[in-house]
Amino acid sequence: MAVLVDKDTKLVVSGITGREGTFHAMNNKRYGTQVVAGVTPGKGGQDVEGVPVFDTFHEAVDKTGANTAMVFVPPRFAADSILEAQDAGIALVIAITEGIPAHDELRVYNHLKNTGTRLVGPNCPGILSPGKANVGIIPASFFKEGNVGVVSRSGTLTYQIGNTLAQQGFGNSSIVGIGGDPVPGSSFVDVIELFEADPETELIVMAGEIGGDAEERAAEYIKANVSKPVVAYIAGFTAPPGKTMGHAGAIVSGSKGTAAAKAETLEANGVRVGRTPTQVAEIAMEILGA
Amino acid sequence: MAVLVDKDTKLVVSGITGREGTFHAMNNKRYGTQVVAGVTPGKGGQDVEGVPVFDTFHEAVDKTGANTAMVFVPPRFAADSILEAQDAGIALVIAITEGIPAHDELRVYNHLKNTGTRLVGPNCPGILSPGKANVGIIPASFFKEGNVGVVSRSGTLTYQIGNTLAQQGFGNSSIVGIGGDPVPGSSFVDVIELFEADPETELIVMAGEIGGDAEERAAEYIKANVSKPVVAYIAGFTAPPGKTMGHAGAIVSGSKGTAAAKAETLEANGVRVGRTPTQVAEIAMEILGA
Amino acid sequence: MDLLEYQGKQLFARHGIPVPEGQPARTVDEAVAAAKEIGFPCAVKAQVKIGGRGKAGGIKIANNEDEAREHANAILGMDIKGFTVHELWIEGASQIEAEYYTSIVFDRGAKAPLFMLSTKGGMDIEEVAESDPKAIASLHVDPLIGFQDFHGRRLAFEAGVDADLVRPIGAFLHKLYATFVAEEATLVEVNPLIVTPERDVKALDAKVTLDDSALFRHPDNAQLRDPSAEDPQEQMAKERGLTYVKLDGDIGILGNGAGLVMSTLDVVAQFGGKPANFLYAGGGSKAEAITSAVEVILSNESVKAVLFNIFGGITRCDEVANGLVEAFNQINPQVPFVVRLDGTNDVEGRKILAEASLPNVHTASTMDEAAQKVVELAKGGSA
Amino acid sequence: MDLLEYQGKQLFARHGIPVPEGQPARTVDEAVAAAKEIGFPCAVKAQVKIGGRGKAGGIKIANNEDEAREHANAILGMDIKGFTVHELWIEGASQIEAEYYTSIVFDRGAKAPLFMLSTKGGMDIEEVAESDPKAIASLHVDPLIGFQDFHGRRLAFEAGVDADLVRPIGAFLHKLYATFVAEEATLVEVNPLIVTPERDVKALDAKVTLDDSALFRHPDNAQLRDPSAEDPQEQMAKERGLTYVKLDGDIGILGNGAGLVMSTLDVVAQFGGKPANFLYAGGGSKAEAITSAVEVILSNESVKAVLFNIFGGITRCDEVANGLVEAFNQINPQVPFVVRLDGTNDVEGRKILAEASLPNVHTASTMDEAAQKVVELAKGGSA
Repeated sequence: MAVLVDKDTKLVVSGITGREGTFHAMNNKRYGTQVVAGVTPGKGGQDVEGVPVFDTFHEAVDKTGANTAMVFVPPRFAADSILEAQDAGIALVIAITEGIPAHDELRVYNHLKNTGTRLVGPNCPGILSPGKANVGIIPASFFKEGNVGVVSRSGTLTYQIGNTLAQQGFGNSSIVGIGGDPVPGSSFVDVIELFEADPETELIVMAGEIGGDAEERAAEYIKANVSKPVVAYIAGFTAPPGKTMGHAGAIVSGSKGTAAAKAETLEANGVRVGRTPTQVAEIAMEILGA
Repeated sequence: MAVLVDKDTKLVVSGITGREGTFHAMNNKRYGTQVVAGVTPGKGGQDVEGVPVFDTFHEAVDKTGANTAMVFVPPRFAADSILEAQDAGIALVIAITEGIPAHDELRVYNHLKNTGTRLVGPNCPGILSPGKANVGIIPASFFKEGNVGVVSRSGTLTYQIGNTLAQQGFGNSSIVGIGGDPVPGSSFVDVIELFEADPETELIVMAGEIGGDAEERAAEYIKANVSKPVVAYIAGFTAPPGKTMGHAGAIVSGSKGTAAAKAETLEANGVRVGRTPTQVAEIAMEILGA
Repeated sequence: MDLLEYQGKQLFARHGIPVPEGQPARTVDEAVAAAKEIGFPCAVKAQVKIGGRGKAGGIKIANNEDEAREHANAILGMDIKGFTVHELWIEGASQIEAEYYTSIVFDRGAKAPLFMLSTKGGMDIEEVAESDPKAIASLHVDPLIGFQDFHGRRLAFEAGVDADLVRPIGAFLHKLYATFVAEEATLVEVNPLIVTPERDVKALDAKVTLDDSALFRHPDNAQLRDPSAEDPQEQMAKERGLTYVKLDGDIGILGNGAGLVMSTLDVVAQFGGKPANFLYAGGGSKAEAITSAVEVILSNESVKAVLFNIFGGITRCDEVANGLVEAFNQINPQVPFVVRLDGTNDVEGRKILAEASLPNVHTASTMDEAAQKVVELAKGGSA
Repeated sequence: MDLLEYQGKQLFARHGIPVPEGQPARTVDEAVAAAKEIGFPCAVKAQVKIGGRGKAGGIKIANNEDEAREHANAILGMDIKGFTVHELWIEGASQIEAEYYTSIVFDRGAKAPLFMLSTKGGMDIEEVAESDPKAIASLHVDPLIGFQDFHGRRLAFEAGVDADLVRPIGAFLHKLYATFVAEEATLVEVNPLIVTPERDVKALDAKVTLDDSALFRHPDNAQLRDPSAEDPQEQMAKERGLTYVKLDGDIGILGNGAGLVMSTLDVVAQFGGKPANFLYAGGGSKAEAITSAVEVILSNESVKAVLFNIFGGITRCDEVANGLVEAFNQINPQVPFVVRLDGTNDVEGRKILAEASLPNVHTASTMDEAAQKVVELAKGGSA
């Protein structure tokens, strides 16, 4: 078991013919992910290293039975591509694209929530279920199968946490990057709910950062609904207030949204918080044993 | 039992301070319906024959626990009023207003279908559950309690059918006017589903008319899902093709949507069709006994 | 409200949809002047709200002033399937490399706009749907999220549009949807949507139906009505807020509510009568609406008897009765009336009628009885 | 991107939101000329992207030309909470009967715009929220259905707006929402929204934040940038597509991804170091971005050591390594570097660095080790 992506994932990649799209789609394919199709309007009929390319998601789904989409197109085309994937009946859309306009994200989120399609991202590194499937840009060779589920707002931080855990001998059920944009398609709560239900996952690690209140919402949810142990990490304890730190998720405004406030809320709800990635691994060791 | 409105209905009337709004709200109240509130922006704090008036639906719901709304405002304000009722948490909105712009109806329908709010109408006569509650403009004195559920696209035709049945001695569980507009909030199928589940209803009468394919959809639904006997009536056997007959529901275009085609589809799906209201009552008598 | 071709094109142009340059004309001289300004060759097109103008000779190409005069002369006043040509549209002749079809209709079943595109344009789309259904690409647009670029691409790819036209066609469809929404149309159809030798796309025809209920928000569109093309009685009825359709028979019918009136027509037919009209007085008919209705019904000289079938809900029977009394005072009808009053305030209504004791007005207590009576009266019998 | 007051007001005016007439001015003479044209009394307002201008003396009323000159002279160049005043906005003085507050913010939690209205405007809204939370009416607008009339009424009634103003305030809010959507703002705030003695409503201030990611769709807005107000290093970084925030310490930091960089800052601090900056090279950093990043980091003279912490996903370590080699060729840095490379193509990246054997560049195999090393190096130790 794992969450969201596994051996049954049949992936269609939007933007597969672009430089980055090709590189990462082929990486995913080499990992063992079933990459069944690509979508690039106007390039239907071509193929990318044997993966057939279609003009529309509808044709790709129709011809290949794709059930999961990875969106790798430039920001101005990304909302349209996600909506197309949903319209074509894709159950899970993983949007890697960074820099999608906030109002596009707002419309996309509010539309998708009324449908059966789940969105992960945008501006996320994707999802890796070690040994089963890798969808996105997570460098999979650093991770192995195991019982720790990781969910994170930040891409590279995800790798760092996962890697630190791996160095302590832990493997992962799945690693889910939810992205740090203003309107993520899936929240900590959504993914923690999946890990709670996943028999393979015995420990949940959530990596948050300053800004917003997603971690606080997760804390309340965990207290009320989660039986498995959860360890949290928050990046940005030393970030100066009032500055935008790189992406939209990382804005500290006033007292709310600081790393200290988030850590406090999490701990008050029974979630242990590591101050560095190394501490997270140490706590994980305490809980699960070496 | 009955469907949609009953003794638990707590009605808030939008447009209660207008001439028609007052007349029919008071009619409903005299019938025994719990008319708990009215909404007219700017007239909050007043009352209509003892029914308190509020500026917003939110306040009306908050102060009175209203669960059902009747919308009686002019067409240009009706969509806004329905959306407000939904936003305030009203579970059932009955829109009497005639002449709401089609694109307004489209937006309202597509929004409400994603919420927990049910819309009946617009351009409908409302719902009467004899002996329990009357919401709308159906002349209730013609009807009594009984076991026939009636659902109809046309207001006055509803009265005619109900009256003809009454003259044969039948009473009604509920009479539901769904309206003949391009985008009705509830369809035949929606209401037939309720009658099927209602223990009091032993026979379902549906009154359709030319135009659209709502009757055809109902026919298929009935065959697949309904165990109770259904008798149908279709108005417009002698209507000339290609003419718009009064309201948007009644357009015959080509062969599709004619009364004959509808009757044929219904009969092919096991639904008996009366050619006149009197025939409908006769068939009902055959089925239920006099 | 159906628009004439040129009204539709002017609407399109406002939303950036490419259409040929043109001018309307109501006289031969206007047509010739327009043709000279536009230049030759130009098309002289009959403006009527019915399809098949081309086959009927309502569209002709003029290569010079004489031909323009000749064609305008021939087409103005022409009868096309019962519609008289009162207006022309003169536009520059287009060079056509391909003819596509596109439309957006209000799909009641799906409760969403249905968008269609076909590369088999220029012909009757119902025939294409019949003979080659795969040639028509179609999809529904969610009205809350609106038209997205992918809708345009999907239609274009599925319809088999040439690769170089996928983008321009997508942009065209996007504007067409924007027009549909902004103008609150219930139908927009472009047939043909042409591709020129320069690979531009253009609307060569325009069929637009606007939602009458929304005209209050579109004062410019509300003025586009074309009263000259309507039946004078239907026009008179419309001006008085009534919905009236003239039929072939001799029994005048008035009811409240479209469904009840249609049912009344069926029941009258069952008893062997022939209705002279469909007349729907609308919700909450007031006394003066009734007076107008009687006037409209009697303006049809074929009418030998009149049936009033009222089942009041929002309509109150006492107001109908007052209206009828008032109508008799004003008009003094010479044909028999049968009146059936049930529903809201029916006791009061019947009382008013009884007290007025109007000449040659009969009452009935059921719809069947009323229908039977009026059929007999129309045949010259006594009810 | 935060707009200056006058830029926000010009945006408002384009959407029909009533604002006082005014003109911007960059010099005292321009200010006086504007004041004369607008007439007296007029307000001379400092244009800075920070609240509390009034209290700081950045807003003054001029009753004549001399006063206008005097005020412009005083305010231009003034420092308001660290922001230098480079521009003024001169507008006709408004008569104020009441001051309201309204704003629309992007509510991440609800994933919908949050609309607020209060009749307690003109003061710090956070204080009102604290002291009298009931004085602020608020609601979320579903972004798919958009702002409806009832939203305006509900806000107005719940905020306790005077009865005669419910409609005009509703219309104002409607236009504000339209602006928020059309311009793709993430914040619009009007404080105060004033009521004049004539019972008109007007935006007396404007605070607008536009979504940088959406500026490609708004070329006019993209030109509103105010580079003069930005830190020169941050400006240099922005021009090169980097996100750079200057901090107080002496350790230059570069990482890929905001989260990892924040974490790096925390770990460096844990080992006793003080970061000199936050620098985020963005997804898929190419070699030339790395060169630029090194340049930006070293332009801060406090930097004594630099930490490169890269965990490649979409970023490829070989490209980072190539960029670093290129940077050393071009810039020849005089401070030590610690480089940690993991992730996509890390083997290739490490190989490139090993082969280049750059002077004073140290490698580390974990983030903790890298942080520890750079802290020692910054303190003058040898790693």
